[in-house]
Amino acid sequence: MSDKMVFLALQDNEDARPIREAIEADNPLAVISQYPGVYKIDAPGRLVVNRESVEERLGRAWNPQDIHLLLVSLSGNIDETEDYFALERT
Amino acid sequence: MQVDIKSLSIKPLRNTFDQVVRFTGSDKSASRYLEATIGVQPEVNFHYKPLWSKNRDLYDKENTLIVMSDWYRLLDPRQYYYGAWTIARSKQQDAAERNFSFVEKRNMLEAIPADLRDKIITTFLPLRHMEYAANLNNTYMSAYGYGVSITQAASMCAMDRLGIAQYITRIGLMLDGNSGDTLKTAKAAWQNSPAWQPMRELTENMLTTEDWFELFVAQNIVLDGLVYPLMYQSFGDLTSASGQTSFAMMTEFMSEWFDEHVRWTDNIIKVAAAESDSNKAQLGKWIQQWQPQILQALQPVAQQALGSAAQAGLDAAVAHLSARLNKVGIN
Amino acid sequence: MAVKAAYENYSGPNRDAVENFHGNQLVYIGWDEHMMFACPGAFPLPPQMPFGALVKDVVPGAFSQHPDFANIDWNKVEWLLDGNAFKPTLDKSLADNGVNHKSLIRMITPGLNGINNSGF
Amino acid sequence: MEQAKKMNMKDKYNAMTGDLGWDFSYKTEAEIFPLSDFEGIKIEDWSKWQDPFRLTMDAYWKYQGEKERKLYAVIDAFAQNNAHLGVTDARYINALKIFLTAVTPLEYAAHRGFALAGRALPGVGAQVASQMQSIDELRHAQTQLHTISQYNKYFDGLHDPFHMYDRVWYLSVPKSYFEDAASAGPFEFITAISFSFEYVLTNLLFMPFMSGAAYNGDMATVNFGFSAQSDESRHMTLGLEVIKFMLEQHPDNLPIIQRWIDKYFWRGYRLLGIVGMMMDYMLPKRVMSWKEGWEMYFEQNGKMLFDDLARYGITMPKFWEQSVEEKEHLTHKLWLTFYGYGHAAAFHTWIPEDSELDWLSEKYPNTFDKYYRPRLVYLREQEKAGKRFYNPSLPQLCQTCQIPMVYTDPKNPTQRVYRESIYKGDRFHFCSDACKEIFDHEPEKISQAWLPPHQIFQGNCGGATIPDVLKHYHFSENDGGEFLHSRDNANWNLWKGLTPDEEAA
Repeated sequence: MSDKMVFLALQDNEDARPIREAIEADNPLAVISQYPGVYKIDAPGRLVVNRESVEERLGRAWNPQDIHLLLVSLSGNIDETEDYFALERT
Repeated sequence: MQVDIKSLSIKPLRNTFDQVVRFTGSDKSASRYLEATIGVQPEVNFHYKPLWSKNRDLYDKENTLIVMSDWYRLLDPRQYYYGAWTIARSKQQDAAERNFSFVEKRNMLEAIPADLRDKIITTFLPLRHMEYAANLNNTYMSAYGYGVSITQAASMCAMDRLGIAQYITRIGLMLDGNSGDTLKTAKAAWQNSPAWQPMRELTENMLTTEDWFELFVAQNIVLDGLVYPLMYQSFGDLTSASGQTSFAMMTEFMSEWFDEHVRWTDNIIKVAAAESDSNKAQLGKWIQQWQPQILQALQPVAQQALGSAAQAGLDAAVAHLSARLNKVGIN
Repeated sequence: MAVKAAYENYSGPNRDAVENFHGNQLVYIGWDEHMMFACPGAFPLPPQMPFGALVKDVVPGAFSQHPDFANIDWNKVEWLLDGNAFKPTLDKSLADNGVNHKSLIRMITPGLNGINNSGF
Repeated sequence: MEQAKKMNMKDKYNAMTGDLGWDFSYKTEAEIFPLSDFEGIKIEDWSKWQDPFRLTMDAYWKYQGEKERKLYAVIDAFAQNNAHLGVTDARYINALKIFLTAVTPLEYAAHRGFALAGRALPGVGAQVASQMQSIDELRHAQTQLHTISQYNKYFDGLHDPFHMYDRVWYLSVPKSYFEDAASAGPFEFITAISFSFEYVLTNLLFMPFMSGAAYNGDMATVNFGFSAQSDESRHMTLGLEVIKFMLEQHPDNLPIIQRWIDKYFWRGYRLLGIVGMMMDYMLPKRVMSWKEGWEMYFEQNGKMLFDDLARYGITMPKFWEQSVEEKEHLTHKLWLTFYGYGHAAAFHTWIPEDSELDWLSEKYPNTFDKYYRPRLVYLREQEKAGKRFYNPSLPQLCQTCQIPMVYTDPKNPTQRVYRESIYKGDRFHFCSDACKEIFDHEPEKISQAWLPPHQIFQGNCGGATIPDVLKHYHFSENDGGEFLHSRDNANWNLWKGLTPDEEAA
């Protein structure tokens, strides 16, 4: 496991809830810190947001590009497909 | 929020920003458009001479021969600031999306006869390259122009042109089932076919035009003013006449866009021409310089697109442009 | 190393040339260990001004708010000119004292090191 | 018609961008993109450009339209509800004054700078990314204006931001920083702004500041801040892509890029000191200290980024250690500087309350009680005695960063750092080795700086007296000075039904 960290910061609102839950489920090593209005998710090596996992929680279709509506900041190299949005640092 | 508001005592100290007051002459509450636009660009006290221009400042009125006492007067009648623009476009893209998926779900493109399909590929799809050049040209106006009124609108226009190039690309991808073959054929036509070479030469020349206002006239007034009526009107009519509504549906965005584009561009030259006789003469000179060249370069394209109706199509386009120019007092 | 520009011989205006100051030159004056004055002050002064006039007429306007100022023993003040120790001749001009355009004069007052010796 | 197959995102995006270009033959590439090679950056193959985000315009409009609708709904609600009264207290507004006069014009400058880059760079992918950033930056300038418009109606110091930006002494810090980048070539500009500023530094501008706005009840600012940040994430990835792309294209590019990174890291850091001052001194409720922010976003995260780039030979920006050494002094020094020049600023300054001094002691255990608390307490007593301190002289500025020469040696915090260079017979002064090195590398350029105190003395700023100059700046008598005696404070107390005693309670 990489000791290099990536992070994703998302707005803290209702739209972000299923994404946050999907991230928690799919990235067991992720650590979530809460700040006013925003939460920051740090993870070693890779952090992924899977379309399927979000859709399961959202109950409808979700496009990984929809994350643009909630992004506050990030760090890492982006790997983006139709099925997931990931940050990597290896 | 628990606030004990002494509401009677809460009077505004002022209603808008001073730069807007200086422009409108009154401290009335101002529109979002004006607050977003007026006086926002730096004007004086530039620290360093640009490495990219020997004679000009970072923002420089002398980047064009046109002279305005107040560049902010080149207002956009659509009153587009970023939010208004992007919300308008998001609605239009929503409609376009529905049109594209309507055409796709009903396999409407399969019904297009082979000869028309070929025409779309070799005479319509190459427009994506021209739109890309229009994107660069408007970006140039945004970069070297003066005053937010016109430069922000040029910036939005640049992005609109990219969007249009992408819609045209999508039409190609729908025609070829995402193989990209139509785009290759169209690009080869643009790059090599005799019918497109005069236009490609003109496009490349235009990309080296230095005066940004001249470029505005050449691209946004004359070239667009002839190409859109020719390709979206006359060629569009031709596709509809053959019973195909899909082309009109997939180009609805562009047709609507052009009507709006005309409103913006015509106001710009109207205000610039009304400013002084020398502006008016300069605008006229540029139009006289560009219009014949553009018309000539369009001839073989019109021929290919419209066949025997080519001259009528070109005449109609010229009439459309002339009527606009007459209306704003430039002829 | 020369700046690389899109054209030959890049150069720009010399905005702070001494000619632009209407017969004055710029002089910066700072007081060490007195950070109440966060940085040295800038002053346009005639090069012919005697150094003594600078001490008498300019320095108090800049620093007299500080309680240490009244206690300065002007005979003990140590001066730095452009980073070097220097003994000004009070009746000679700034120019003759070697104070040039954009020179920095620093004043050190031994024994006076700010409020409660804090350097402030 | 063939059966439609699925096209992968990358190919599809290439058809939508890169493939729009063609091989020029009537004009040369050098004629169409004349600014692409003078900086010495060698690009062999633009098709190797990797788009960091693959947003086509239709998707862009869709997302941005949705964001704008939400944003303006909040701005409308904010105005309708007099929500400017919901902030923690009127001192907070002063952070917005700095934001509107120093940051909003930079957003606009970025808009134009990226238009230049979006026309100058020969690769379509890089053009499109730059152009998208250009129009995003216009968005940021305008949403900030629209949000702060409401505050402008009720508070001083916000009424003429762009006139001030072009003239006011401390605003030459952001202005010159940005103009340095924008007057350079397209590769330097994009390295400066997309990478050094956006990627390495702006987390510090937006994360703690916007969280701070939320914490201080300013929902409108939070709203534009976070909404802008969603664009910023795209911009940051553009910055990283540009750097990697240039480094992969040719080994000769490395030393050029490293120097730009060094230069703009330092200039950006100097500029961000003002944000640090806002975090530590201007937010009535504080989220994190400058020091904590610098540790989290630069020392940890920034370091990881540079570790990533080590494979290309890139190292941490030169003089980064200096920024770490200064972190416990920086904001205190700047606040005391602005406090002293408060009569010539368009925002108010004040001495923090005791509880705030305690917070600063806790956050800066090595320096605050030792150096800075006594100064603040002394100044507070002076103010109470009717002797509010103002520095009567115009400040000596650093030629490069244009901040007054206030920085001290961290090892000897009562000793200022003085550096100088002689160029063409004239003397130039610097606050640090880094600022001197930037100058020494391109003295032809940095020597041109329009330094406001010097311009005042040359007679270019309305007159010789401070009132003349403030008039030239369009400052009203209510814009600057001590907060306690300000119209903002008086109005706030009136609106909120607070007497000064209640407020203190």
